Amino acid sequence: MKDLLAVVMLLGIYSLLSASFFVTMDAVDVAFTEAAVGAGVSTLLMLVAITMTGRKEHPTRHKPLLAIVVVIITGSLLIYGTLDMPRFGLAEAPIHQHVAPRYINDSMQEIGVPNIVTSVLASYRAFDTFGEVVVIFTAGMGVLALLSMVRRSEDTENIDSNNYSMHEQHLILRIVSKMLIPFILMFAFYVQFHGDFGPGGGFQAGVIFASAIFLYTMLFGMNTARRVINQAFIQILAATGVLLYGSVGVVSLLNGKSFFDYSALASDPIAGQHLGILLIELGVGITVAAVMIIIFFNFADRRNYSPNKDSENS
Amino acid sequence: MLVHLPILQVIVPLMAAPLCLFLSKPRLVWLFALIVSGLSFLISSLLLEQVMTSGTIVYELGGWEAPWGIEYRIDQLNAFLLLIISAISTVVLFAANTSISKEIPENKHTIFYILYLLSLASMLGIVATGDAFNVFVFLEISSLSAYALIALGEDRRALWASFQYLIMGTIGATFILIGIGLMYQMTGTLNMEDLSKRLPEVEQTRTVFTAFAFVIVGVCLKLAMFPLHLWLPNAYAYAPSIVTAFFAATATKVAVYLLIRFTFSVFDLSFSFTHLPLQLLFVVLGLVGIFVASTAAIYQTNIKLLFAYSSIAQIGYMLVGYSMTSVAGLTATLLHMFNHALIKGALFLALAAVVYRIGSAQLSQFQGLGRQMPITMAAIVIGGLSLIGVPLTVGFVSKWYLVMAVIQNGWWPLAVLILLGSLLAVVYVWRIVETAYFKPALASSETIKEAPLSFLIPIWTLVLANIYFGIDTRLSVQVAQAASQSLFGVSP
Amino acid sequence: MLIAATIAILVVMIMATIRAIMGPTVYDRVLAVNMFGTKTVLLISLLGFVMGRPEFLDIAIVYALINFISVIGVLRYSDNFTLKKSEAQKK
Amino acid sequence: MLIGLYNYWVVVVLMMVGFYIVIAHGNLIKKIVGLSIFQTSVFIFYISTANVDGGTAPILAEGIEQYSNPLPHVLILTAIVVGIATTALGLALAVRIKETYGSVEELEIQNKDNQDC
Amino acid sequence: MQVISALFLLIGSFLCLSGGIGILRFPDFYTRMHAVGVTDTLATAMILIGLILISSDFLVDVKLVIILLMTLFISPTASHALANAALHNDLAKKDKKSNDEVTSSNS
Repeated sequence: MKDLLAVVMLLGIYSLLSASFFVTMDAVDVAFTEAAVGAGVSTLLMLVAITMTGRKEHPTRHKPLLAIVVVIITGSLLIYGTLDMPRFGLAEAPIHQHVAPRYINDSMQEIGVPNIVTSVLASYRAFDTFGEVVVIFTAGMGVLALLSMVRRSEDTENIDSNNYSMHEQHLILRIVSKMLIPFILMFAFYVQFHGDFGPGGGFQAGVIFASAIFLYTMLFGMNTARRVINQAFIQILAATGVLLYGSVGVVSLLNGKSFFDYSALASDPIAGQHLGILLIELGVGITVAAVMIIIFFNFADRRNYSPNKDSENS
Repeated sequence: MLVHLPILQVIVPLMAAPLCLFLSKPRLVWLFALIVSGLSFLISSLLLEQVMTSGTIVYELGGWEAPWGIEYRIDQLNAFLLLIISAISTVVLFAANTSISKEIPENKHTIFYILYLLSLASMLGIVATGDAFNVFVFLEISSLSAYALIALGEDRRALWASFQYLIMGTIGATFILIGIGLMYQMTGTLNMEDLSKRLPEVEQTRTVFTAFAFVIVGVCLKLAMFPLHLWLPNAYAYAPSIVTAFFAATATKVAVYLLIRFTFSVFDLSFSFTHLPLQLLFVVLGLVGIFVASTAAIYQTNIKLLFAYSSIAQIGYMLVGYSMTSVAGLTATLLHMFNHALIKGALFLALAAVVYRIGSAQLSQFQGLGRQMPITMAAIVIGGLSLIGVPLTVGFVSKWYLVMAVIQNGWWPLAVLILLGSLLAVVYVWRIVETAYFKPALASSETIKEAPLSFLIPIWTLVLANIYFGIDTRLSVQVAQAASQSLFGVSP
Repeated sequence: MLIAATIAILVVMIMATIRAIMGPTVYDRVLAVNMFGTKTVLLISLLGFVMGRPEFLDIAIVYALINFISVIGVLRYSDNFTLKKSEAQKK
Repeated sequence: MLIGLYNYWVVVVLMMVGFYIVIAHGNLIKKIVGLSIFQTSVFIFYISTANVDGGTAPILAEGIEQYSNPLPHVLILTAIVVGIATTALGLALAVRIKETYGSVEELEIQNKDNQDC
Repeated sequence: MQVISALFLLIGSFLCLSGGIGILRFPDFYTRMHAVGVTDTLATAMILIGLILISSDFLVDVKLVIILLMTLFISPTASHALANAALHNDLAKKDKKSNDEVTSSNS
């Protein structure tokens, strides 16, 4: 496979397949995320990237021998490691006996949210999730550090003319998308607030929200999108999400409880848990949506920049 | 608030990072970052004091008790590391504003400080946490911010170095993830304390063996242990000078900490060292690392690359001490972590000052610098002497403890080899001294002035610390000894 | 019947994958991926019923959306690419 | 006994495919694709361990006794986010490398670096 | 109800399979496009209707209807966009052959 476009599309298929596998393995939340992230966002990002880096892989000669040896050693070590594992699906395995039973049996009394994944994610292991939000924030800042640039006016005109021809071809697409986008946004809000009861939550909602913006940007052009969403504002938004999440913890600190102890938020511990989970999911959603948009915008912007530079060089 | 110190340690820089976006001027952001870093230094010293007097501190996040929630567990080892990281960060940040004004475009300064604070917070987070998966999450924050920071370097090679680091680092992190997954599968828990209680039951299984191997290989990738070190030299050499100073002094220490934590606390000692030829492996790799990297350092023409290779050699010393599996050996390693942070912090900061003035770190450009920038060069010389291990510097203290530990184990030839390794350090340090002091100044360098005060203060803080802790070893040795004794379960 | 339908869809998914691997043009691949996506939506819906917990259809909705967006994405970016290439050839 | 483990073996093979692509291929985008496959396979491994015979999705409902283990799901949610973050940053780096070096092939980049020295 | 549902599912599966065979066996892009475009929408609709008939929960019905509507909108639009793009970039039969050779020699 030397055609990278094909490689990326097959990666998309792989992602969809693994997400279907997650559904059969009962991991609905994970399937949700993998579908939105793996098949959606990361495929899109790779597509944008290969328009800039070139679609063909050069047929350079590799020295695969070392690689094969390393891979075989690692692989056989892993196979060796599987030999003493508990059988697949065995209910007596330690993994199902030690920590998890409490989540399954008591989370309803302790947190009062039917979706156990949400209660573990947002309350028992809230700090991990905070780390996750910071990871995504870091990625956003990293992409900004690498790709952001001062926009010149000549570039802008260039983009406009480029987009004009794009729009002419896709009249039907634009109309259908115009109808779809409000629906997608609504769906994102549904996912955001329904996360307590079904699969979903802040992260998935953020990605879906961002993908609506992607769709808009792809069809109506960068400049129109920029008029709707201001770059500086979106950066502030990304920071706000992280801060919102963190400040929930700070509030519990100030109330004398330990960090992320939501029972400090309300007189009734269960109500406190509900409020805490709501707030932090909101923080996750805001940051994720904002960062995804930052990343996508910067990639798409860079695309209009690189050809100019190439022509200058050559 | 004293009860909440463990979490504040991490959360203060972590929350400060996004706050930076709200500040308008880069200068303000710098000031803010400096204050935050100073604050976390203050917290870490309070924590260390608390730990030394009253023993391990446990902090349950979210109010959920340990195996269900995430806990922070601060013992002497963590507290020591926290102190090193936050101290170096504060000192380095002091010079940051001046240094990056020449190396990074103005519009990216705010982002630089955000990434810097995130990097600081995540290193503190890796060290403070008592939960295996939390380690992975913070490891990734630290790696991602590191990739971005390195890629901010001026030279285009910074990008390539950063990409290589990204590939290696992600493979390492994924290996750790696999290892944690296997451990979790066999025990059902992610908490380190709980893991160490439950692992002995299943210790004989092949799965746990594999888990151990994956975690160790993953950590060693991060550690830049000898055969896996390829990403490090370029990453350090082409990153912005401030970033190099910060990472060289702290990043590999965090990885060494993880190695110690996993082999001593999570897996017990007998498992780590008796089931596997780990001891021999680390001694051999450590020694080979010392010699290969030191030799490579001698042939470098870029001083940043030279010291980057020397860092790999120093990791070799730490590994040798670590693999003695004795209180004395581990004390030597911990001491060396502390001392090496001081040495490399001082050296790379001094280099940053040179780069600030002459715009390059090539050896040929150093001609006559001994007269043009006497104070900075003096710092490099003292740092170099400390690297070699000359008495009255910290380098001597850690080498002394290391050699003593090796002799205590009865490995005489090894002690000789370690001293031989120091001779190689003499060679590469001498090359700098020779160029800077004994060669005529370049015609173009007539106008070069001494580095500004914002460099000299942090550089000399570290240099004086080098000398102070080289003479008065009570504090550092006491803490290191207490930490290693607690890891071996010996009551002091 | 549900299971029969599931199997049928799996078979079709394999066929689509083969087409996606074989190509030969970009558009064939996009077509195959698009088909694969719609079949995944169906598969998820069916699986919900097979496993007896059909309330997780949200995932299927997301799939449908993502599928649409990625097809648009491929067209938008591969289009642009081919345009540029043809311009280059003209020069 | 061994039959109960085939699931894991498939995952191991997938992981190794990804791992091989990462270390053997010279194209930077391919490397990132390989990383992505490698990580996704690790996710599959984690999720497989969470499965219980006769269990269903860990969302509480009446009349269901046996649930799958929710903890690996939570961990993998976090790991997926980490994965996309790494991918985004890696692609950004690849784009910059293309701009400055004019290539995304490992060998060509190394050649250019060697010429500089 | 069960029987009708089964019938719908059966028709849906059959259409799916024919579409699958179409995409695999037809000679060039436009014929493959035809095979998929025609069967995809109808097959999806059939299967979803079959599912609606056997579901008992109201919310599930609503979601299925949403999916159905979305497929009805999205699928033809995507096909249209795809065909349009292919046409726009001169993917005529004569080009196809040369393209074919280029990619197959590389892969």
